[in-house]
Amino acid sequence: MSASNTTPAPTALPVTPAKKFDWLPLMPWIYTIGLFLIWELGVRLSGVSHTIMPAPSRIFEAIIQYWGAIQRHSIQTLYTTSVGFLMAVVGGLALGLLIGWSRMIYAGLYPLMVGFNAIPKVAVVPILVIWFGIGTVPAILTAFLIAFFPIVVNVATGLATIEPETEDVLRALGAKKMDIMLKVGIPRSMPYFFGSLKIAITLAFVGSVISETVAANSGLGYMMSAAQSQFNVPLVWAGLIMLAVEGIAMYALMAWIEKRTTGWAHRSQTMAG
Amino acid sequence: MSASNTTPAPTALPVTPAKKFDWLPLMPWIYTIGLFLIWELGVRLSGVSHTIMPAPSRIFEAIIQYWGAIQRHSIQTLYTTSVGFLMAVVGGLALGLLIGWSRMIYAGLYPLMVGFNAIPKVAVVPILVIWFGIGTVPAILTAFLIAFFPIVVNVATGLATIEPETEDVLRALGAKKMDIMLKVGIPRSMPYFFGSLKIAITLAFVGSVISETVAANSGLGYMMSAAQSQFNVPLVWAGLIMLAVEGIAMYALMAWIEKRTTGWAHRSQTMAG
Amino acid sequence: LGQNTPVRFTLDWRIEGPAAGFMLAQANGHFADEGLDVTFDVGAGSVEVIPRVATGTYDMGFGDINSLIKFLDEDPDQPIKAIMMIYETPTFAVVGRRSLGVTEDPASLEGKTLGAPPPDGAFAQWPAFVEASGIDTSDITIESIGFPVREPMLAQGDVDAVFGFAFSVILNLKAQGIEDEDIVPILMADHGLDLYGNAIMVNTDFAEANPEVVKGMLRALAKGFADAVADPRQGAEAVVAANEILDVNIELERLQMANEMNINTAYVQENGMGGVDMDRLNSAIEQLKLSIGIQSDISAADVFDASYLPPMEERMLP
Amino acid sequence: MGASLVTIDNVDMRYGGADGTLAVSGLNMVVERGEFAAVVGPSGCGKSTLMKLVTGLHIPQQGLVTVAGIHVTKPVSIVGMAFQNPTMLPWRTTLDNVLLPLEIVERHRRRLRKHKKEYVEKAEHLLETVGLKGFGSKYPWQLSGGMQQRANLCRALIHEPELLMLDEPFGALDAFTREELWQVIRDLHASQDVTIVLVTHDLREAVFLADNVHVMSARPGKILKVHKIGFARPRDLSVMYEAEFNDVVQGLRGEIADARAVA
Amino acid sequence: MGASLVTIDNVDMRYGGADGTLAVSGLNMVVERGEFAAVVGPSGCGKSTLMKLVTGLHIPQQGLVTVAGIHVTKPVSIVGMAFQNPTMLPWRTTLDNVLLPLEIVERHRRRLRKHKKEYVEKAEHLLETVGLKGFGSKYPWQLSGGMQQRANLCRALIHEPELLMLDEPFGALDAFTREELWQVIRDLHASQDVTIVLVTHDLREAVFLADNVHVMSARPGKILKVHKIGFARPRDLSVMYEAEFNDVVQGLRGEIADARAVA
Ligand SMILES: Nc1ncnc2c1ncn2[C@@H]1O[C@H](COP(=O)(O)OP(=O)(O)OP(=O)(O)O)[C@@H](O)[C@H]1O
Ligand SMILES: Nc1ncnc2c1ncn2[C@@H]1O[C@H](COP(=O)(O)OP(=O)(O)OP(=O)(O)O)[C@@H](O)[C@H]1O
Ligand SMILES: [Mg+2]
Ligand SMILES: [Mg+2]
Repeated sequence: MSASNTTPAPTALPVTPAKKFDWLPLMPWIYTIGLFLIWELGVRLSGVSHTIMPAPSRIFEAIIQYWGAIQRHSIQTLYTTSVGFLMAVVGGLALGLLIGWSRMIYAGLYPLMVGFNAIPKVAVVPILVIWFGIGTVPAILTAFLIAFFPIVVNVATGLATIEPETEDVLRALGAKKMDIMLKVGIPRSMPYFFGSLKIAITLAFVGSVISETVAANSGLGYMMSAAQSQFNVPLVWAGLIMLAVEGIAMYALMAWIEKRTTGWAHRSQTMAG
Repeated sequence: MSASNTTPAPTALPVTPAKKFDWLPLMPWIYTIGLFLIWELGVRLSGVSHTIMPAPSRIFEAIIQYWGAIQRHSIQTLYTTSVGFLMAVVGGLALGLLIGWSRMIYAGLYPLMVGFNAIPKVAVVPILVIWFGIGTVPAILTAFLIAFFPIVVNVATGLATIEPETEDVLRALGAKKMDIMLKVGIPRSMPYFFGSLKIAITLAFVGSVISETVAANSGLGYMMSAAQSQFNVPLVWAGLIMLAVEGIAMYALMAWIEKRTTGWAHRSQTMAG
Repeated sequence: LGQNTPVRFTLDWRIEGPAAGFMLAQANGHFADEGLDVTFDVGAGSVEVIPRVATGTYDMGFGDINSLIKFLDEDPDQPIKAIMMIYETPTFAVVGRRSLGVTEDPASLEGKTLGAPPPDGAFAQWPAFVEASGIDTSDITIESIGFPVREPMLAQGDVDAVFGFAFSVILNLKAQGIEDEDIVPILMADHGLDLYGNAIMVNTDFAEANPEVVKGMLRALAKGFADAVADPRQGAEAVVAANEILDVNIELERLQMANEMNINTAYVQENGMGGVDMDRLNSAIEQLKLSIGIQSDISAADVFDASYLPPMEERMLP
Repeated sequence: MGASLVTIDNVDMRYGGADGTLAVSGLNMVVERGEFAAVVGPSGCGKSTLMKLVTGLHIPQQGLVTVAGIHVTKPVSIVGMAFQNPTMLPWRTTLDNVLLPLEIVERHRRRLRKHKKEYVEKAEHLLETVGLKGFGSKYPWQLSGGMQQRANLCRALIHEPELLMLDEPFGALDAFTREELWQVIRDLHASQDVTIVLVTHDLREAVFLADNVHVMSARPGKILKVHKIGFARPRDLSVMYEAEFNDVVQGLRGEIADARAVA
Repeated sequence: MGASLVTIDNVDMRYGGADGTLAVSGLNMVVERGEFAAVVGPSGCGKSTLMKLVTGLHIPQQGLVTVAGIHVTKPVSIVGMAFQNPTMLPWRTTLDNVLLPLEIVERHRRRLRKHKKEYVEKAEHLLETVGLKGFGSKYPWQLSGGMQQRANLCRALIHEPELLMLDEPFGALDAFTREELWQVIRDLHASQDVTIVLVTHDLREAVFLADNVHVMSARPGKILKVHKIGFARPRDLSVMYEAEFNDVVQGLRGEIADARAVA
């Protein structure tokens, strides 16, 4: 009896589903436009004053009208945020590894950091101003101070949840703790790390904007608070929209790096499918 | 040749290391006291005025002096924060699962959420106040709005990094996507979820304090901004310390729940050891 | 030009109409004439200025003298003093809406809900104002509301009146679409509260080391403020040049109001800008004991130092 | 077609895009309802791939897989599968892992809440059968490799599936435990109306248990030959000491040697 | 003590605190330098535990383990271990997984940067030996179960350890691949000065390869008996067809049957 001795099966249709149009890359636009439409309609129908909540059309007018200033301030904020964020990445990774390294440091330092992070950073900015004057430095530092914590937490969680089986592979080779950290700890916690970057980048923007509100001659925070004190609410919202756009751009960058770096972890078909 | 036929090994010392004193539970105190000592010394030696940066001793004086008010405001903040945080946990988990559920929702909603979270919540508080009046409601909502995003990100990351091998166990049973979510997705992403709670709780405090600063008649945010305008800097710092203490208390609660719930994931011996 | 002495100066707020004097001193070259190279940094309120100057982060600044009194009362050793008065009368006010039952009479506030930003300078004077005007506070409700929602909440009618500087609240209310006739400012100065407002402050360590620089600064500033009084439109334009999102006409209005109410007052017309009447300052300190709880026996001389002021004729406003 | 439960018709399966690994190619296979089929072949030839194709975990790029007459385009729900790696869920105890299919499979999940105790008893009985009595409350990572594999087997059996797919379920077990489990599976097949596909490297296991032994070629895998095993059922372990048994095993050995050489 | 490389003296090992599972109890074992020792025993008896005790991954609560005369209190660095589950790091390609020990072991890591190419060639050669030619660039999760196990073996060999601990390294392989790898290991043992401890369920494998076969009791495991295997080296696969070989295997079988019964 050979394998060819099969009863003829239903005609062997090649399974090539008609190539469907790929909506996926369009989704961000669809959602965004949808949001703006609902917003516009909501404002128009409810008749809310533009000094409280301007309609998107009104905001875009403001963007066009003040484009020169908006551009300059946006670039300043993007700059301070990026620098602060990079510092947070380096510092957060280092601190996360340190906390993952030793239970003693974990037990001692973690609560302190939680305590520090429960404090609104806006209370810290005046102190930074006294030390560094106003402008770029406190903005960068505030972005850093606010953004490093999620990275620390996620890297430390990633390290704490390593499967002992994986660790044992290295331990059996007589690896030092440092080796285990480098060869298993860091790669294994990368998915956590990248998750945290998405949180950290948004917080970094919040940090630099807060600092600019209190202490800067430029940046979106400065622009918005200046506009706010003029009750130029459409311009305030234009600043918020610019912030959102910059945040999304940085997120896209993170997502791209994540995809290239931790593809091994993102193999699930069902989830996000 | 039997197994008992062994050459006598070096005397079989039972490996019972002298029971060392367990420093671990003391570490948080040691670090905290250390920090306060350095702070106190730093302030005394540098001669910074207490109106700029008070020494801890001065802050504790203020805590004792104003204990009645501090207690009342602390409880108010703890209340708004806890409610907002609970809402964030529920909402964040739900939204994280939703984003993990469908690639279309992921692609559309994620960028919007990132954009929204790059906006400082302090810009949103006035709108909340206009809608809901001053006091408890905007504080709760601000805490919620600021705290839900880390939970969403981490839950979604946890879902996206599920090992397909684990998923297949359920898929092979003909499980619906919902089943996979419930039986694999949620438990698997619990370590991520708990990591995010530590971030979220600190942010929730920040959120309610910010809102109280803008519009409330009680709460630590109100107390601190009132004290600030009186140059009662030690009282401002007393408020900050109370915030930190409340943050740490909530963190301890989270850590306790985490330990009980995700013990299976925290089996690593090397890390945090 | 490179030899000019650098001076770090912190403003009380962002660059808006009332800051025209500073901008014009810069734009019209008065600083350069004194051999000074001044950098202006914006501030986060007239209170925040004080620690910035006291710590030496900034050499000089523009802040609220009442807060300075409180600050020095807390810690008299701080190296900071006021050296030139700019807002001779502060426009601390309670601004209400006629349609909500508020009139020019402070007694009309009884039974009303007032919105107060805790860090607001006008709100800080409330106890002294109550004392001076003799109103009954027993059924007045005070709601703590931040600056961003102060005018919107008044416009919405969530509160009946708010605390603040008269000209900024009035302009902001207009921006919210409230009619001129509906806006009722109750100026505290009109009802027995006799205080000074914002002044130029200096870090005394810096002043002792560079007395000539400080004197030069004050000379240049006196010219700048005179320019702003003489040609408000030029002042408003200088402000808009520094802060391009502003509207010239609004800033002009703002500047004119500030000139009229704060800077170019009757007393100043007579005695020139910048100086203070030490007796009046001492009586202001007495009032402050009530309102913001001054405890020590601090006196005007501990707060204000007139020795850097140029002679009176150089301080006369047109 | 009649009673054939599983048909694989000229299937190609390639992993990871157009230039990925071609795992199986031109694969044909038929398993009748009630049959016990064994699949043997060299390591990496596509046996596990075949199993996943039948359960619908993978959908082939070419060709047709049907189970119970239905074209497989998504996971089918009538199977119980024991994966090659015992992928137990680490957050569940062994008992809860074994109970998992009952929470999923429609027929049982409705009854589960009410008849919980009954089901737990059944699971515990099953664990006892494979020698894991008392280990139900342990977590899977507290079990040895062989114990995990046995728990994995229990999980495949608990919901009494119509089609049982076993991917090297006894690889990590010692000879005696293995023989005991052979008998368990044999009795299961005899007493219930179940169709079984077993992947194994142990030719004696294949011959002892199966009605048909399918021999696969090296990668890309296809079925080279199907051996009908004629020994009368019920078979006793002693059948393995018969000369004929050894002849069949030796015959298969030779064929696999050829299969490897061909590739 | 002389030349004994590994000694286990009256060791008790209990997992998870005072009321956890007692895995081994009263365990004694000696492995001479250069010896090839096999360990057989029922599933769950403590074989993997024994392996981890020797490498220092677990420290016993009672008794003494020494390797190369040194009391084991932390992982020892002279061993190469092939774990029962091929725990490949999923973020590394198979080749990089195999190269991992070279990045850790002192002796090699210093040379690695400079002699990278040489080492990669060696790893690729090793992969080819086990039939994984061309799979170096694949990720471990792109390999079949048996292929992962072979890569796992390569990783244990690459740094030429003095002591090689193999925990069921051939369980997921077909008979032919397995026999090929037996020969690879046999030749390795013959040509190099290496001591090997092999855990296996395949008695023929144990007898073919080992100098001594240690038979373990059911849990809590201890060594019941040590069989000296006298077949002259080098042994050819044909030795397995000798009657004497089968006698030894049958003898062992009987003993394990007893061991299981005793427990
Ligand atoms: N991490 C662990 N935690 C708790 N118990 C464990 C752990 N690892 C093993 N055990 C227990 O120790 C005993 C011996 O396990 P071990 O893995 O040594 O067995 P084994 O002889 O290798 O079995 P197999 O042949 O099935 O691999 C088992 O009863 C098991 O349940
Ligand atoms: N997820 C995957 N991605 C890419 N290639 C894969 C994947 N799974 C399997 N393969 C490849 O498909 C081929 C067949 O794999 P499969 O697991 O079916 O083999 P197998 O016959 O089960 O082998 P074994 O006996 O070793 O388990 C192998 O060459 C393997 O490299
Ligand atoms: Mg397989
Ligand atoms: Mg084992």
